[in-house]
Amino acid sequence: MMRKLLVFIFLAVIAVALVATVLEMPPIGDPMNITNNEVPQRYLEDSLQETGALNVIASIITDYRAFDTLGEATVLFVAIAAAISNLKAH
Amino acid sequence: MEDIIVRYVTRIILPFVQLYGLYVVLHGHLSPGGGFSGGAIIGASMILYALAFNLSAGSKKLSHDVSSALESGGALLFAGMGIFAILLGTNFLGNKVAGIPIGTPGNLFSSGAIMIITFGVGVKVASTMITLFYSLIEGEDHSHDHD
Amino acid sequence: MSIVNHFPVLAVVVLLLFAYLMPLLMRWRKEWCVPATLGAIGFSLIASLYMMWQVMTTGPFMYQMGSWAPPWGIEFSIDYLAVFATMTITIVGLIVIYYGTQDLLHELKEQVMGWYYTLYLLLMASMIGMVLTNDLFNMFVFVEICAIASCGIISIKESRECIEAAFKYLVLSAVGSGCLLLAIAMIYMVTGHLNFTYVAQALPQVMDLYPLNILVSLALFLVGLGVKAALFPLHVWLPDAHSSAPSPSSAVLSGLVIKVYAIAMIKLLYKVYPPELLGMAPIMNMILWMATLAIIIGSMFAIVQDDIKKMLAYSSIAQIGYVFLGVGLMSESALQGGILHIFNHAIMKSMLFLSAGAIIYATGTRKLSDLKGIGITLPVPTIAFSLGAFAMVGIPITNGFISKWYLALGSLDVGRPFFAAVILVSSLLNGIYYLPIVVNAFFGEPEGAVAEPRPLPRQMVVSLILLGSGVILFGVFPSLILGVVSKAAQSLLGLL
Amino acid sequence: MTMIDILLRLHQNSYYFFAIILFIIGFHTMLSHNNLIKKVIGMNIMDTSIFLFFVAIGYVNGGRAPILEPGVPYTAYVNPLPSALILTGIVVAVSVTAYALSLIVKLYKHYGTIDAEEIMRIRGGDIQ
Repeated sequence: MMRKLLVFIFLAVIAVALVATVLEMPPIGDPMNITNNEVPQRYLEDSLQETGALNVIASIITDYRAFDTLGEATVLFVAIAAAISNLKAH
Repeated sequence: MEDIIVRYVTRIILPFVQLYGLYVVLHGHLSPGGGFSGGAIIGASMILYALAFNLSAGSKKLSHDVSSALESGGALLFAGMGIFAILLGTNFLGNKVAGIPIGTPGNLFSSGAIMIITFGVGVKVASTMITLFYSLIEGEDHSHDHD
Repeated sequence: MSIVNHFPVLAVVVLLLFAYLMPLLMRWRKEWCVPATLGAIGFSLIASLYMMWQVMTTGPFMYQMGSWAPPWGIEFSIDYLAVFATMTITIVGLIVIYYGTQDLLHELKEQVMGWYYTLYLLLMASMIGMVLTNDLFNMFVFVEICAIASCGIISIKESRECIEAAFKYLVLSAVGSGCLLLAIAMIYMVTGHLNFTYVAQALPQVMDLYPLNILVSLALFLVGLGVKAALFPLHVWLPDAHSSAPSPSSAVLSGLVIKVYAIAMIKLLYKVYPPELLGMAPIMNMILWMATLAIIIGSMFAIVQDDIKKMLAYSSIAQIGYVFLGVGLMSESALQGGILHIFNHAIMKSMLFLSAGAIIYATGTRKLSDLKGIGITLPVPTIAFSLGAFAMVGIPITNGFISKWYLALGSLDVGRPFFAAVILVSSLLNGIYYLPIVVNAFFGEPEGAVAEPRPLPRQMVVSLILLGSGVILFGVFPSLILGVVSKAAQSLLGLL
Repeated sequence: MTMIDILLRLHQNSYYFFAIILFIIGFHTMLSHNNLIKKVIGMNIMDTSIFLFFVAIGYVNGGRAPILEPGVPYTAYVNPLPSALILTGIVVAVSVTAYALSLIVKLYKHYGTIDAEEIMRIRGGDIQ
């Protein structure tokens, strides 16, 4: 019972803090938001000439930010290495 | 599982599922999808086969050696494209700047390294799904897999 | 263009390539696994030494992936802190795995040996990537690789304690990763960038518009990286995980992995967040108090342990407190002390864990009370352990003294002698739990398994001697490493 | 800010708001359940909520999916960067889940239960 109360208080504190943050965030979908700066603009306008891919997301994950995707393939690899070594070891 | 309907339906839809997965991988640079989604579809089709028939039939189609080699191969292809760009004289993972021909946008064979990388990732994801499925389901029973 | 221009990325990618090759090697060329691992880490060591030379002579530089300019692509930033950390990681990592080639033979089953090397290489690659990267999301990816790989080298051992410890570690670090990703989302939302340099430029402009967002993101970073670095109230996973793992894993986890997250935190606090923000909220004071509690409480827990590796694990909690103490004091000498302690503690703690591993290997006992007289029958590991113990206490001519000295100087510089007192008290506490072991080991009557230990293989002895001479070398000639450390501290504080 | 303002603001940013709610639900599942599988499910809910949050950042009113068509003039597209990042995030979450499940398989084999408290009890028993 005590533990439930503690968990509840802890989560309530986090929830209040995060919801207060939501109140302050820029509105969703506004084209004037700061995230719509030169970065996605170049991705959308120039990726066709610069990478030759129609799918802009593909051009981001395998060209502009391909190193992230190498890391992502490595995450899969490390998960499988960890899982197999764990299952075989016992 | 000895269910005739499941087996029959699986046998019919399996080629289409795999073909669709291959389509999604190869058209990663043209349409929604890419290596991850396509690889997941192919991997799911193999898992479906193993579930509908039985596990040993599934591992006969794709042995542990082969799936392990494919897994390393997919990742090596990706990293190899990066090293290849270095050999061509640019920074790691360069594409057009390294002089890899990007072709006509919209064609199947276009966009240079993107297509090869997508293919490598697709192979990697498919074999990872299969390997994870088998190692989880076999648990301790891997006496035939000692190498 | 010659190959040396690409050393920043090759230091990571060569490790990854060999890790990908390892499953193939272990199927068809089993005997190549060990040389391949040593060779790959050796290559990274050469690359990081070359980068260090380059940075010290010509200054920091950037490496752009795929030749895409920063806000669009990912870049590596090779600065003083990064080369310092890369060098620490590769040197200690190479020595630990050289030791491990023998030690693992008796701790692991034969069919998982190859997977251990795979996981180890991936762990090294992710740590180097994490300290070199200059991109928030790329850092997240490396954090994840590091988290899974470090759980993997715990759960690979054949015992149920290991699996339970690894699961606890995995779940807690998954919560930490969630916090990290949420923090990155909030930063991206208000700045529109992921690159450290660009975020640092954009943050002062938007600080008045979205103060809460930025503060919450900082708090989330602190929680996310704090869980992984075992900062005091978030350390609950560490004692089990570090004490049950195989000895080389314990050494690399305690010596390197928790420090790497501290380095990521240093980069965020000093390079990304504007100093005005840190003045606005008592974040630095919070870090200081957490560090103080970590130092005191970690040492207190260590005193009551009877298991040698558990004691070392609790002492790691105290030692990570020193690093964060240096981070929180915000003075040049304290930051130097904190950064230097990363290196010194990496050497000391990996040596302590490896000598504990050697003692366990030779005698089969983990109990401190059984180790009477072991100094006579097993001189090399016991002398190494004693050296490490002296360094932990901070006795002069060992390297531990130097970093504690700088930390104390730093706390006096900013007019907070309380923290110098904390360092003094914790040295006393360290003395309470380390020195009786040393005294016992040399002036006791050996009995049981301790009297007739198994002979140690050459690899173990060589690694212990290397690390032990490092402790003395950097204690007597601290200027060897202080050059890059003071440059790193100055550039972080904007004095360079 | 009055209550109405707050509600309007939450309505405007409803994706963020519900992502936070999901985050709390996931966290609660992790903290309050002893069943290890449920903990992993809670972890997944948490991760998914963050993905929703991140992808919502990239939305632009009236924007289309960023698949270009050669020859067609530039129209409004959504911001492709968050989507591309989250693709990576999803794979990371899947990997962690797979590894966590493999650990649970082994835990069940060794302890005969997947209840966290039961495991703690068994461990406490055999150490002392």
